[in-house]
Amino acid sequence: MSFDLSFVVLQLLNGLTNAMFIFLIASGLSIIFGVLGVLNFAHGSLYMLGAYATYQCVSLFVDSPGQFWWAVIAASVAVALLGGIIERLLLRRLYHQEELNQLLLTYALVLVLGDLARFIWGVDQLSVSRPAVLRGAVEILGQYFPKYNVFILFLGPCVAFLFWFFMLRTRWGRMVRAAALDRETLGALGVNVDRLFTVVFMIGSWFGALGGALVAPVITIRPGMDVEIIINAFIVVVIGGLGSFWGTFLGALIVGPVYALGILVFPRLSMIFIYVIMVVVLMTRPWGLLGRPLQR
Amino acid sequence: MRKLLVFVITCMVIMAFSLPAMGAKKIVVGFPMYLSGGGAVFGKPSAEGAKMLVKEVNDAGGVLGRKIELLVRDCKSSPDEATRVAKEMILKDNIDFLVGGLTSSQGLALSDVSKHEKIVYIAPIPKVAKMCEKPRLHSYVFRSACNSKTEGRSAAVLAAKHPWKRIATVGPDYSYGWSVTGAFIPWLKNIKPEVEIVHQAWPKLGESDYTPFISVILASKPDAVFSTLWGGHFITFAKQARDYGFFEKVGFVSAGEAGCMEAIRGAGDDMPLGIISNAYDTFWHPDTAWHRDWVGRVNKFMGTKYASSWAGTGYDAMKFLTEAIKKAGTTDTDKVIKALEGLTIDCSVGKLTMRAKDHQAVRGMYWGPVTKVPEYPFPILKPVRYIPADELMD
Amino acid sequence: MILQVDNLAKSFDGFIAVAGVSFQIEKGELCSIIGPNGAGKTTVFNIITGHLSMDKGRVVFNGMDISRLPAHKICRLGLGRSFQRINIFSRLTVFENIQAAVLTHRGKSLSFFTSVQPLFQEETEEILVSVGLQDHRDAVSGPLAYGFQKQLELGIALASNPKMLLLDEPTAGMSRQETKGTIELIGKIVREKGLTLLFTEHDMSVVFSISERIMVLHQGQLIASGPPDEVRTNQDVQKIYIGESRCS
Amino acid sequence: MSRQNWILIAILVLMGLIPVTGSRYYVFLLTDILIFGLFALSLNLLLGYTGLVSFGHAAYFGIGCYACGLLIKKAGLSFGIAFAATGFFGAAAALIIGFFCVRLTRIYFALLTLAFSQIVWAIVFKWNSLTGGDTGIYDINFPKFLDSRTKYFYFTLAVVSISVLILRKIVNSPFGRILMTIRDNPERTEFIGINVKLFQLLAFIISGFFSAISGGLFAVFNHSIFPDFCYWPVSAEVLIMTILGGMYSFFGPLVGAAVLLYLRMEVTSYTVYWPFILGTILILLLFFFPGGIVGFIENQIKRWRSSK
Repeated sequence: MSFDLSFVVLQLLNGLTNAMFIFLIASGLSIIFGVLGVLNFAHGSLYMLGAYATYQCVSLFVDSPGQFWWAVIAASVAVALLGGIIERLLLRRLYHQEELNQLLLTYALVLVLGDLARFIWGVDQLSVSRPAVLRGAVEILGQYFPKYNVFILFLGPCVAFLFWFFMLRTRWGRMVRAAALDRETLGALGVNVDRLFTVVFMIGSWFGALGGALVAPVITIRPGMDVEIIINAFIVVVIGGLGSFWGTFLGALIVGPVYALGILVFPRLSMIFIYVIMVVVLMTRPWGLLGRPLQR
Repeated sequence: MRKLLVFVITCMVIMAFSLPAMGAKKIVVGFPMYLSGGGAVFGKPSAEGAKMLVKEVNDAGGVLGRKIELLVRDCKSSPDEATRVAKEMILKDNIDFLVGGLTSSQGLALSDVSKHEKIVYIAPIPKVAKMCEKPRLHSYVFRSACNSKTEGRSAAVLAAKHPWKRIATVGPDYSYGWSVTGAFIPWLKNIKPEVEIVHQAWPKLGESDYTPFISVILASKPDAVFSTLWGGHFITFAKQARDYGFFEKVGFVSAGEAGCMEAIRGAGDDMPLGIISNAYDTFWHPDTAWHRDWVGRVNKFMGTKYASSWAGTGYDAMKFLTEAIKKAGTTDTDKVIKALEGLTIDCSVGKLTMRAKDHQAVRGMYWGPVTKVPEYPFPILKPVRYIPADELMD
Repeated sequence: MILQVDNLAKSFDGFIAVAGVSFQIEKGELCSIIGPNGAGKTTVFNIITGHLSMDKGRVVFNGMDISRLPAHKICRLGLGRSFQRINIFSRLTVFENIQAAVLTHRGKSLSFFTSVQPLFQEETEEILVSVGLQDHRDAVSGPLAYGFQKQLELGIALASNPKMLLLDEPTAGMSRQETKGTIELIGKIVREKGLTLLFTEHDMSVVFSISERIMVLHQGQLIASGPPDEVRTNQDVQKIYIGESRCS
Repeated sequence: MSRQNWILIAILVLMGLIPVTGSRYYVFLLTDILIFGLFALSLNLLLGYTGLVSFGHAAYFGIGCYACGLLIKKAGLSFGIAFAATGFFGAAAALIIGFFCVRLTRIYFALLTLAFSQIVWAIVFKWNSLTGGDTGIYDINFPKFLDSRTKYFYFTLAVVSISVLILRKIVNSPFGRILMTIRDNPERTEFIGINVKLFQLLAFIISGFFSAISGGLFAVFNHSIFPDFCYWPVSAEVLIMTILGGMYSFFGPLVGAAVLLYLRMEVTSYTVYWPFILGTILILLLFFFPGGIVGFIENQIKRWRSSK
């Protein structure tokens, strides 16, 4: 098969679209790790719940204009609230314990939330339709490219910049950044660290759920999608640097296209490439491409 | 260290209490099935079908005067889970027969278990042909499902009727995908030697992002694509492919029951119309008395409006088993095996015969293009026809 | 001469922690390094013991260049150290803490199938007695009182039978009374075993009572070195300390 | 001989008598427990004794499975030779992977072990011609001299007992003691003259060796092997076994494996919501019984003794 330019460009765009999905999901993981120091296995579950909740909301808002958009907002906010509850009731009690216990708690949540979703929504595959404006495709270099993907390609960077702006310019953002740098000082400065942590966990959950909500129209919603995504999210976060927001963006930009273009060259090895990148990054720069080395 | 002793004693006491009750007169059938995860949409109705048969048989007084007890267990998507669950049921629940499994890998795994445990196993859904071929074939394994060979060949027969020359394939990268595609290609080339396979895409089973594969397939400029993506995997693929103009650009023949009611309804608005696909059962066809009766019974048992196209898989496998026990007049494994060989039953697709030589039911499938119709709120296969397997088996 | 440090330099992300420090210590000497917080004392210790790599410079211990050696090799050459923060094996008993160090020193750490229990009982007991922990032999060290833990640290350092001890704030966090006792203990052990001692300390009365020589570190540089009386009257030193106390 | 050893021998004899009850189920369950118990114990050499959280131990179990399975099925070796070689494959893999992993600490160590195990899984999953991909390797029969489940149970009991004996020797040796100092304080251990990374690597190799042994036992016990045995949820499961039993007591992981496997066997008969129950157990464990089952019992006994 000959690879002409327009095709490679299309494939790159496919990879980038996927990158933006993974970025949305993984950024939440990264923010939570950066501030709370918890590697959240349950992030995949929040993503899955985001997708399920979107399905639920779409069927609730049926026939209202812009139902999809309202559903996305409602679903992601609902899951963010759930995240807040989880942080308050469970995670909070383990901050002073070993990392292993936090890791295991979030894994326990994977098991519990996965079964809850199965209990509520059953095992059928559920489907959410794309909003009418984003159906169909645009033509790029003579190839069709879905409008919805174009939308995601724009949305990803927009969300990234908005969040960055929020971090840079608002009081909350400054506190979050300070908390990522030095927890103790922040407490000494009179910031309510407990509340800050809850809010950060909610923001992280919101990102995960938003990823799930936005991906709902292009996949089938089903049990098991939580476990499928989480390792990919880990990979992206590790490559970019645990806790580094722009690192996550960069990590996604690497993983998405590498996978998409890898399929062209070594169709069956594409998956292995991604793990190898993760291993190489961890071996040479464990703190990731854009992360900072952990201070003792 | 006294605690260890305490622990051991406690364990023994608990174990003693949970000893399975011995000497039950029931005939116990183990039914491991894919009930959580992407394949559950097929696994659940299949298990319901099995339950339905058990109810019918038990209401009529059971077999040989004994009631049948069906143990349905979730074995998720993986063959190792199926192996584990099946062994547990054999050893702990003392099941007499084993029916179940959904994916082809699970079928092979359960077949292996049945061989080692010397227990009759009937595969209701797993299709991989080599399960009933040498060297894998052994006396304990039977299949009431159709197999990957007949499925691939049926697709080839249908594909050959179209003026397609350049064919691409896409299928999950595991035994089912390989074996159906492996049956499709030579059969099609046999009918139409000028056909050229331009690309083969093998996404992993459960892939969530098919877009890179979709573009590669399109770039190979095929006239048509043959797919073995099943269940939710097909739906995901279809959703993502649609906006690339995929289904307008190329013809599409899909094995893997993309045309079953469950898959079509699961895909919702994203179901591509006009693609040729298959299903185990179609509640609107054939419109004959016995089929109407069958559909009515399924709807009544499952409380549904549109009868599942998968209930038949579990039902038929169980029917083979119960009829064989009746014929053998005993539950003795060797005698039931003898009874199963060459047995013909009345079931969801009319008459079905279990071949003696390879323990494979001669089962065809319903095929047709996915078409929107005014009668139902979702598309169906129309015109649909049953492609019998008789001539495609060997 | 047992330790020679030449022109040691180290910076972190552009912040210069140590800027060309050189000194020598004779065998059997009791020396201390003092200086305000952030002067680079701990960094110097960490570099000498191989815990940190240096940007520039050279460290010679007992006639051997140890500049690039990893920490565990330096330790085996006979340079023991303690830490400012408590640094013990908190899930093990006091006895086990010290025994681990003893058996490492005796080259037994890589035996897989002998029982560890009966090994080096006497040697370990001896050290327990010398640091005054014989009554807490079988207590788990994590929950022990702070003062005992500090003593244990000293014991671990002694268990490797070092030629020279580097103690980083051995009395940090102790009361006046405890401090006095600890310092007397250290002095006694060092003299009995004929060790060389280099330590840092915040309590000036301790420093001046025990040290034979005092070095003053300020902003990564050595600004004075000499016997206590000489250092006490040094103009620069006074400026630093008085200046500092004025600020705080 | 100490009282503890007498009790252990008594338990061993009791286990040896299980087949006499004639229950195929208990023989099966106990074999399963012994195999996973050994797997959990070997993980705990890293977790509870060296303080290294390996989140990719499924790799060594899986390598054991596939080494044993492939040597028998593809290379046509006899069971004895294949099984004997199994452990060395695990140890070799652990040597290579561990060499890189011990350079990292804490969460990064966990992530790197996870990444490596995913590579092992991906290779096993994708190398169809050798491993059969998703379909796995089938029909690994009991060897001639162990041609029944009961005989294989005794073989497993013997192998696991010997392995446990060796592991127990190791943790009670000077080497084991040094591992504990590394667990408590790697920095300080460096300053008593220990090459910490070397010791961590040795622990990693020993752990990989015994994990592979348990994998080899499992391959033949199960008659078939699948790529999922190298997949990360298996790593999580064996971690849960270890924590459930208690990572700070030698036999804790074995107890954890027994309880988890037995519960799973019972619970899955009644409900499909086993993950929910396991998750709940894990949460309760983390909040109320941080020392695991054995840790909890030990504490109770201590309290009971001191109150007397």
